[in-house]
Amino acid sequence: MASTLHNEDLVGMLCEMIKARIASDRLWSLQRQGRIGTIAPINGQEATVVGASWALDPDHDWVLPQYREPMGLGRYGPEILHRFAAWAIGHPQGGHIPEPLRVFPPQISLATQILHAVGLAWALKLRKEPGVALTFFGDGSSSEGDFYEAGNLAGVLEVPVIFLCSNNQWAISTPTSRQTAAAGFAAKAEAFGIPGVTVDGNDPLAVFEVVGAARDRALAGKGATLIEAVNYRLGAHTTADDPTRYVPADALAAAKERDPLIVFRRQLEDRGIWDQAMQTGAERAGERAIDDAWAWASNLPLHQTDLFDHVFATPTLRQQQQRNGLIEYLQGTP
Amino acid sequence: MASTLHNEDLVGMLCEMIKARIASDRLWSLQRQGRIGTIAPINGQEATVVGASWALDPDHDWVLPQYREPMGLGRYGPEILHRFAAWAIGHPQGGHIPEPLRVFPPQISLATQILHAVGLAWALKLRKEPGVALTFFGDGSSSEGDFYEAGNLAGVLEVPVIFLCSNNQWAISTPTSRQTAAAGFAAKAEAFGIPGVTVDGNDPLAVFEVVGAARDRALAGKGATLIEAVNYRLGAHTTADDPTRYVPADALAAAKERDPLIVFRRQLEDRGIWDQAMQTGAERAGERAIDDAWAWASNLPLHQTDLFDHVFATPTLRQQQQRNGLIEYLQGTP
Amino acid sequence: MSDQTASEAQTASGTLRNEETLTMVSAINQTLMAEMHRDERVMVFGEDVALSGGVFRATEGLLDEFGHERVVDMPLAEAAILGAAAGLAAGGMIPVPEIQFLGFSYQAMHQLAGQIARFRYRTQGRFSMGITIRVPFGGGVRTPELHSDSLEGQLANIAGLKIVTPATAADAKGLLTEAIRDPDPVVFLEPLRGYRGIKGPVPIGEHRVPFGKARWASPGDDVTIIAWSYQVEVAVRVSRQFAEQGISVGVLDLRSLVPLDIASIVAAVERTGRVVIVEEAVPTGGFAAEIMATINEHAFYSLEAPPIRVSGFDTPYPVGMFEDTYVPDVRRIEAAVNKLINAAP
Amino acid sequence: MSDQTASEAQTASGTLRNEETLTMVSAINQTLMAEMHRDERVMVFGEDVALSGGVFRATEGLLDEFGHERVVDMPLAEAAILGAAAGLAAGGMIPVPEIQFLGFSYQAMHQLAGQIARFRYRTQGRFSMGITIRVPFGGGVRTPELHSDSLEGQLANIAGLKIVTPATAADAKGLLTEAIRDPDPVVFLEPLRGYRGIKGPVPIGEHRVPFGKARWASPGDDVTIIAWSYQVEVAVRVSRQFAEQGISVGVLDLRSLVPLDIASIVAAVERTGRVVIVEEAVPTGGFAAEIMATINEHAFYSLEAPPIRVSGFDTPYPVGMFEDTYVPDVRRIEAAVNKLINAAP
Ligand SMILES: Cc1ncc(C[n+]2csc(CCOP(=O)(O)OP(=O)(O)O)c2C)c(N)n1
Ligand SMILES: Cc1ncc(C[n+]2csc(CCOP(=O)(O)OP(=O)(O)O)c2C)c(N)n1
Ligand SMILES: [Mg+2]
Ligand SMILES: [Mg+2]
Repeated sequence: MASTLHNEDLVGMLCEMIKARIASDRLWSLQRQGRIGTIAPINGQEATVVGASWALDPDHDWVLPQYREPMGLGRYGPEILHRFAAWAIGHPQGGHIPEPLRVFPPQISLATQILHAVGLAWALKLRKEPGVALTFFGDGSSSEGDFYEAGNLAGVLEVPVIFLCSNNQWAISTPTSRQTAAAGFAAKAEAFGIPGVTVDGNDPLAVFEVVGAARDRALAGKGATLIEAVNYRLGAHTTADDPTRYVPADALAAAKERDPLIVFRRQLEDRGIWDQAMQTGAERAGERAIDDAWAWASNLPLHQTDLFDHVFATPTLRQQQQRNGLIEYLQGTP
Repeated sequence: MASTLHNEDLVGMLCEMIKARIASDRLWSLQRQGRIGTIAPINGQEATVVGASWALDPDHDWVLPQYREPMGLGRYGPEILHRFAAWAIGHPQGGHIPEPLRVFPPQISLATQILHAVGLAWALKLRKEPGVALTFFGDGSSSEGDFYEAGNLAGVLEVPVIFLCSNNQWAISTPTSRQTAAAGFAAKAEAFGIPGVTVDGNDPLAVFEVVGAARDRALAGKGATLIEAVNYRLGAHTTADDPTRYVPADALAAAKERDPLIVFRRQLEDRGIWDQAMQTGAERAGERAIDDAWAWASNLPLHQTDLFDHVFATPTLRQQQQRNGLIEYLQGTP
Repeated sequence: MSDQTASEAQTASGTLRNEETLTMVSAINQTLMAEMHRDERVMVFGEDVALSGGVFRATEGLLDEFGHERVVDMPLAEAAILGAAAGLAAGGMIPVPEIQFLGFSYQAMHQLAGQIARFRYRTQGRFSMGITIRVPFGGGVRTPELHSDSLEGQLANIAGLKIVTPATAADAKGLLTEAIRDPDPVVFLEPLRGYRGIKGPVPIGEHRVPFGKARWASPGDDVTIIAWSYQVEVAVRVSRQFAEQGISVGVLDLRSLVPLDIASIVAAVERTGRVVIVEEAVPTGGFAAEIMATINEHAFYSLEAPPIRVSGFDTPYPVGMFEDTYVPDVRRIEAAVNKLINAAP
Repeated sequence: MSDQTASEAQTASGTLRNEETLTMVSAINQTLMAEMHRDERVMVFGEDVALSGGVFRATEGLLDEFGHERVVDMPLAEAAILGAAAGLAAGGMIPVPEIQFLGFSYQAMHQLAGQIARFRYRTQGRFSMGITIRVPFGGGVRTPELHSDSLEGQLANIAGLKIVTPATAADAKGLLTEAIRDPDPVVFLEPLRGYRGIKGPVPIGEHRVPFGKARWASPGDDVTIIAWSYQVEVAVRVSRQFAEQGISVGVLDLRSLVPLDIASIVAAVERTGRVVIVEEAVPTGGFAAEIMATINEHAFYSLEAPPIRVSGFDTPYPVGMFEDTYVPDVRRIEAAVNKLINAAP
């Protein structure tokens, strides 16, 4: 419950939100410099991600993100951002989030991870582990069959899973009005026989509260909850996108007024627990976090022959032959 | 509206229901004699299918069935049963329902036809044709992603489609309680922003009424409706199934009390528009219909080389070569 | 043939034990039973696997033995079955899901090919997918559409999946045991026709057959037939008929397509120089083409004539009345063997 | 190369017309425009095709020209896109859906392989599926996962689909026109790298290129490289390099995989006896294996050395830092050509 949040939590949340934004902006520039591949900024969704993560227990609860959220999962440790930077570079270690971190790598094949979350929550239930699985997905992803199959299955199995639809109003260029005619995304919970809740995704405290309640419910053995967190994508879909082609300027301007980083900062300032010095400090910390992540990721060693690792626990003979061929080729003696 | 039904409609409906049951039972015996392949009886779902078909206009409205309903679509002409018999035999012509009949062949890959219905309804809308597409599917099939994707798409596109979930309580051996935790299948309409209606699927007049209303709505440009018709599978899932392993005897006995053929007959007798002579006549007509269908289907010519027909409008060279090889093989000169 | 299998089969202890005669479906059922007893993380789920014991009775009795937690009837959604399996595996379980028929694996292909096959690779070993997906496939029993399709060629092109195709009851046991214990995803293909149509001696007690080791279902020096799953049975019949004419036709049962026993294929080509490959699938892009490519790459100069594939045709799997024409049979395989025998070296 | 293409291209009228220089993506865009003008039943839909004009701008301007009824942004659901396409086709429309990247066709495989590919066959001609599914695929542009996968081997094993793979801007126009007018389903594969990376002269006005007729992207007598889509471009570079050494390497661009131009493949083998096949896919079960099988079946005795396939590897399509190693390049193809040249006949 939000009432259990202390001032240091609020400060911590804003710090994480700032860190996420800075990481996102930095990766954007790195892409523009041609140093990393396509990247999807988190801008506008920080409150949703950070608020949700604050309601989770990293020692027991799992997070299955789509592709933006890893930047906001600092609560699970700095390693998450390290790995995300490596992922952005296109290094294979970017997908390896080491034990015991309970975070899945970014998911590109939309909505597939929602089913993984149900399976994982099922495993938690069977193994009587005291945790939940929370999965993030976008408004667009909610149109995939996997979302519905997952919701329906979770309803039947009563597993400790939280479905968090981060409704940023857009799926690339497709607005929510073309995505569904339902009365909001939380209304889809009716199809699964689970509770559906809508929350202001720009308010980390509100998100914290509904995710916390969903978690309590899940841990009490009462099953799944679908949460729609309403926010707004403040940037482009990805570095490959030009949103000026389709995002109405006035809608964007209005959304910027509600930028969670501004609104939440003001809130903390009003409470007297945030000031310019803290802002500067948080920004510096954010810069350091992405600096560290970038340094770590860009210094990772790589051998092209690692290309064959981890397809199977033990490579097949054919893979070994291909690997040998590659070694010859790399040595220039094919 | 039901009020527009005349006595001859009621009599016609019961005749069709009886015909469907007789056809189903006959195909069952033919399978038992080893003369046809696996068959899924319609027993218990006649009122749902016949009631729905009575609300449709065969000259304009389309039906996309699952695999049981073709036996109950006599309103679309005797040809449907002819083709269905050929389908049961395993003759390729069983899948060809000729123009201008607006009926699709049986669908085996569950729930896929629900999306076809949306596409077809979309075409009707674009072409400004005054018809609707009605698709049948089972309670089990409602768990497939395709059902949800179809419902959601229909909601967005506002196309003239009717989703008719024939809830016979079982998907092979899986009861509806393991299929969904939703408050009934009609409740799933919430996820699509379309109306959802539950109706007694044992009562052809009630089904007629809700399908008629959905059709009116669709023709008025107001889009899709999801209907759950509650009935009970009175027989086995298919000829390959042994329901005594899982259907509780008391539930089945109770369902037999509500057998639509008995209940509706009683209703018409009470109204004084049905008697034993009519019953006997209807049964004879039913026997004749399936006799005719069987005779037609079992006399269809077949050449093994037809195996290659209709994969493409024009066969590829490779298919031609394979066909030539087959001719040689069949002539014993490979 | 089956005797030979059982005695050749490798067991964990290396000793030979008593055998019993079982149908393939019983061998599968017993193996599931044994593996679920051995390791409580093993769970079975799918459409109609619990209450009714599976549409082919392969999972019969499991519910009574292990209860509703480990033997689960799922909602009718193949992507949910495999997507949940991925999550369960990540969560430390050993899922043995069933897809009711291989044609319906298409509904879950994004989870199978896009997720399960790539999870270990994507996470560089963090999450391995020790999932065994049991699926009936193959023709000959007059099923409705999409129940008989042989899609192994498509599956084999998905890197990260092992494709296992038992042809005997003993191998069904030995390979299924291996599959369940394998840390990686295995698509375990069970021939519809074989469930009750294949019967033979099966070792009692633990029995493992490693992947990637083909089996000589019948030795031979003149021509080799390479086959898998039910078609091994058909090929052996062909071999027997040629034996009566004094022609020695070997039958190599691949047992697994991925990993592939390249060495045995090469040995077969070196021994006979003439090869027929049998598959029930659409030939274009099917797995027989891969065998041909493998032969070209590894044993080209030992070929005395071009290999011949005997396949289905380039049409969808047809309706019942065409089935006997579509699925390779003794006569079509015989014709191919004869053609090779008559080919100039 | 492109000059040659355009002048070789077959047009409906058989005459040669003026050309303009276009990127492949512009050629595709123009063709969609022209076909939608020609026949008002043609409609374009998919994810982000309308308002934004497609993530590669292939459908740019169509919304303005034809309006929201015929150019439609769909909810994010691939099975819905293809399932609706099947219904639209049955209802008399000519759907040209887009799947945003080939890796996401897995989400719709049950509609593609199980439905669209079989509808005409299932209904024995009642409902034909004149659907053109446009899909970007192939590597080289550092995309996230599942955006670059080459799945043509899997698709080719699905009977009932035509698989079309243009390698030039002119062919993109000619083959896309043909695809839209074809009464059967066509998977039209567009190389990511080629959208802007391939540029060349394109005939102005109606331009059709029939399926199943391969194109000599470069003639040659010593070795033949068989390729499709973007790899034709790479192969032509290889050919040029060998030309400088006086070695004549032909490049056969298949243009369509189904139907396959068997005659041109046979002619190539007869001419050179030595063949390299290039694909970006996982080799096991890939389409190069099918070409090898086809050569074995139709031109075995003309082979002077075993054909070589240059492919990706038996791993999932990898992350960016491995990409240049994974995707065949000039050097790997060169090595294969050299190996063949040095092989004893
Ligand atoms: C299955 C699948 N289909 C299509 C895509 C291409 N794609 C990438 S992001 C995206 C839009 C996602 O929208 P949403 O779920 O709302 O997430 P957001 O990007 O807004 O956070 C699309 C269509 C994909 N990655 N996966
Ligand atoms: C996609 C798919 N998955 C599985 C099957 C196998 N199967 C055939 S019928 C059936 C149950 C269908 O139940 P329901 O939709 O309720 O229809 P009913 O048979 O009760 O009329 C199943 C699982 C199938 N045909 N298609
Ligand atoms: Mg979004
Ligand atoms: Mg049912």
